[in-house]
Amino acid sequence: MGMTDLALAPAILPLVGAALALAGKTARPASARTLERLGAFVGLALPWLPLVLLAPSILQGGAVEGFVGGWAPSVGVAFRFDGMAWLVNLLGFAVAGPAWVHARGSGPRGSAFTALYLVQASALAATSMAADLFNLFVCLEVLGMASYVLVTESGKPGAYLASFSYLMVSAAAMVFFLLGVYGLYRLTGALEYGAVARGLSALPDSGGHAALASVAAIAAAIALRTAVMPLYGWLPEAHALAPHAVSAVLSGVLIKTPLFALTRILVLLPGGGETGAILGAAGAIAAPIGVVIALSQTDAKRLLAYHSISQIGYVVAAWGAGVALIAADPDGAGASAGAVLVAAAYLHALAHALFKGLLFLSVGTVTDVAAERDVYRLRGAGRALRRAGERLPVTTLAFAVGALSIMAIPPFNGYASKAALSAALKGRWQYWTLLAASVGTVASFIKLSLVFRRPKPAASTETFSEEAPPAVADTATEAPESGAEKVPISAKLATATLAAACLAGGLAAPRLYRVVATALGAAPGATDAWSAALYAPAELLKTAGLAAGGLALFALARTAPGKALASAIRNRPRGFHGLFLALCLGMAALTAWLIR
Amino acid sequence: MIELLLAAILVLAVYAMLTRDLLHGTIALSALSLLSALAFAVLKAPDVAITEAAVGAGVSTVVFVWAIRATERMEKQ
Amino acid sequence: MIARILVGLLLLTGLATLVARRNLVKKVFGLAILNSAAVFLFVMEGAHSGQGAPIVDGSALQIVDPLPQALMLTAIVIGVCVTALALAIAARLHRATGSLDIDVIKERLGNGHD
Amino acid sequence: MPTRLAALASVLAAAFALWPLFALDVAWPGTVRDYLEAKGTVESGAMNLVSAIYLGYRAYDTLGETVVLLVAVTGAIGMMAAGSALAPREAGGAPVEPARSPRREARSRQRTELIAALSGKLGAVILIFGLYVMLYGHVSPGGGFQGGVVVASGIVFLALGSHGAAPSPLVGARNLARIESAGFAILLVAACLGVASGKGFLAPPLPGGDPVSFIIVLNAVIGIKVGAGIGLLCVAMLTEEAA
Repeated sequence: MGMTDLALAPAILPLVGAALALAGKTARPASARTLERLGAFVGLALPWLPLVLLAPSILQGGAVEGFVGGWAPSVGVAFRFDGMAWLVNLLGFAVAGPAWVHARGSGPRGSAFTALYLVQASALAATSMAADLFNLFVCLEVLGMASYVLVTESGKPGAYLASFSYLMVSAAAMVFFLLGVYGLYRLTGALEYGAVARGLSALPDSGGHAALASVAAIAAAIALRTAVMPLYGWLPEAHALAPHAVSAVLSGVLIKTPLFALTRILVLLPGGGETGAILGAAGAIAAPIGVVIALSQTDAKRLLAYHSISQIGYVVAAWGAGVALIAADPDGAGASAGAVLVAAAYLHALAHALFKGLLFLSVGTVTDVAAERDVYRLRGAGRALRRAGERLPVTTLAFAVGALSIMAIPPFNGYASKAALSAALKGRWQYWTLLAASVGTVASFIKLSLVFRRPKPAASTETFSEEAPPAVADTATEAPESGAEKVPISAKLATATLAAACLAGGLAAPRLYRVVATALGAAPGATDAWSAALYAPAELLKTAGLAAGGLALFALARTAPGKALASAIRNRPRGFHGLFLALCLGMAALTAWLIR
Repeated sequence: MIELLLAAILVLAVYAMLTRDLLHGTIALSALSLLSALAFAVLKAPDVAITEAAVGAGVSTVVFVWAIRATERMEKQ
Repeated sequence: MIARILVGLLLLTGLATLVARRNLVKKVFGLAILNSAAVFLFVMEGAHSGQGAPIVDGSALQIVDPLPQALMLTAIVIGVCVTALALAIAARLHRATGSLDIDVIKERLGNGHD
Repeated sequence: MPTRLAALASVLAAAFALWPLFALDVAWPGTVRDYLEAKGTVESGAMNLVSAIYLGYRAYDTLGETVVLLVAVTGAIGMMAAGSALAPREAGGAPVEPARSPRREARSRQRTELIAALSGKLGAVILIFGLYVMLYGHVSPGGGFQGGVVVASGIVFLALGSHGAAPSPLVGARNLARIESAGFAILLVAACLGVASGKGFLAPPLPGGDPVSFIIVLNAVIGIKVGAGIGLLCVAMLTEEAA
């Protein structure tokens, strides 16, 4: 087994696991369960082995490159397992494993679910290492297909509608992607990123408008999958109505993987740097807008879903600025500075994957035991959990860790990653929009935390007696057996693992940031100054200021005008056609900007 | 030759877009696939032609007909 | 050139069907048309690269580039898979709401609530 | 009306953005063609160069494609099953299946018997033709996928033929599902053989052997998997309709 096979293993092992799980579909129930567990072990635990084995060389800035099957370069499928691929795999498997464990208790279960879940994990790994335009297309299609089905696994009619919208707009975007592949192949006769870039630079006008339009089409398709601001419309419903474990993976991992896979294309091709800059600007604007919409939501999971749009804005803002720097100066100081920005983006992506996964899982547990998803009506969540047999308040603590992380309170990982973003973006306008978004984040999580507040004596009878009947569609699928109101041990295990990871990520942040920056190609020591200033009084003061601002904003949102505004935002018209309009206009605007 | 086939394909596509009867639309799409397959054969792509005929005119028609019979045939205005 | 414009119009027809028609099955029609336009573009333009089908049988004709054809095999199959899944979801939505009209479905499912 | 307006704007925007791609009029780059014309048949063993790419050079993409098909079949069938199980519990607005009139029932039974008599015979012939398309894909147009689709239509015919009479075990949904998942597992094993022999994932595993044998094996496995998968989907759709 060579290095090539070792690098491909994270993509292949989950497929093997999926085959095992599928074999159980037609087997007897007992052996089906065994096969399902075996498949999940092969697909979600074993991939750590190649990742660990590859870590020493990859994290020094090395890469495993090659063509699958050892075929000739001009025709074969290229892949590149570099620092970024390793990091994205880390992010993916760190969330996918615990989320699957959570699903054992909270559902869905079954051979078909596990097989699809593993296919999704495989596609995530394959996407992260794609270095061939058409292979990226195939990987994104596999990823998409698995997620369309997984969203509907919750069985709610709304989830079917969300999945349909997601499928339609994303399939249309993939046709645009395919046309972009056509343009680049037509110009250069190559599909491998490097060969395409070489082919374009050999052309008299480096491909002219056609090359730029191709890049724009590809970038627009991936921006849609990433849910960058104008193209986000499909996300909230899909993430809010999917099963909790699927929501965790969708929000935590699925939207970021295509973004990081796009990096390799943009740093090589003409117009890539500018595309990165535009997407980054869109992300920086998305961060505060997303958080305002999130603050206006009443449904707990929908609030979390809108937060993903805001948080992906943070990631894209720094990522885009970094890509622009790298593309402008691929071999000089710009590349190192850009790599630090991308490293900060990745650090936040990782932190977000962990704490958002944690939040989706713990909030999911809470809403399940209380049978209520409305933030305003749900009170006394801690008591509901206790009644469900939770002696040690694992879920409550896990939620607290997740909320403190996303609010950027030290020493959790969100504090470190947001500090990394602020340091990397200092002096740019994006710094200020992200700061504004942080205030809103604090406010909306204060709001979400209120579900743990003790029920008011007067209102307690009202809220508790109303617990059972509301939301017929919810309870129909989520309480299938009598033991379901107990918090399952697997759910506790999953949330505890992720909570520990959030804390560890915060405590080890300086070291982690250094490793990430080195793996992405930054100059050695580029993050040292940041590490020294991480807990400086000025930084802590800023955090306190943000928290105070968040509290003030929350109070403001509770006033009558604030409530009216929230309701107006919540009930703003959202049409199916708006998704396509945003996609087409976004793509056209990007093309126009690039060819101007 | 290709232009003629394409013009016919375009007409079928527009018909599929406009007709209120989903079954007629499915038949138009099926014919569209067959014409595409013919065009692919002319365009020196026999493999694509076979696939398009088998998949576009075969499988996808079966799936559309199933969907229409499982739901409703006429598009309501 | 005329052929390419026709393919472009086919693509736009598909897109228009996808966006403008409210019926879910019609939307899937649009998606199928959109996909076949992209396939058509690849194959048609690739055909300009030679005179013979890409099968080596000793004839003197220069073959066309086989790569776009191989890619389009994959694209066609993925397209029909997406179609099948979309229709299965549409049938499920019809079962839940009794309608195929996207606006009616939205209304019956309740705006913002599930 | 806003829908129409949005559609118009979308179409115009897409036309603007994609126009440069359709206006592109440079000579088709011949690198891949020249390479394959010179070496394709030697390296892969297939005279049909599309098959050489599909199952040799870019078999990795084909693997992804079979996974997409697998997901689509699993997902669609899962949804159909979930639909029928959940239907009675649906809150509000659940449509009642229109009852068929007895006359229509009788007519359709008559028709079904006619179809059954014809299609039972036809199914076997189509299956054999499908196997031919599957196994000769390396020399002539066709291959595993196309053959698989033909096999699937053969299965559908057999299923139609077995209406009324005892259903043929081959076309039972459970067996088709078994064959599909077994096909997928064998495909992965075939892909991983190269890892064991040190030639790499998805490489022809036998050292010094004729690479074409690997393409024939892949064609057969993919054909069986695709045939079972699509057949399963179609049979499930047909039986659901009858129910």
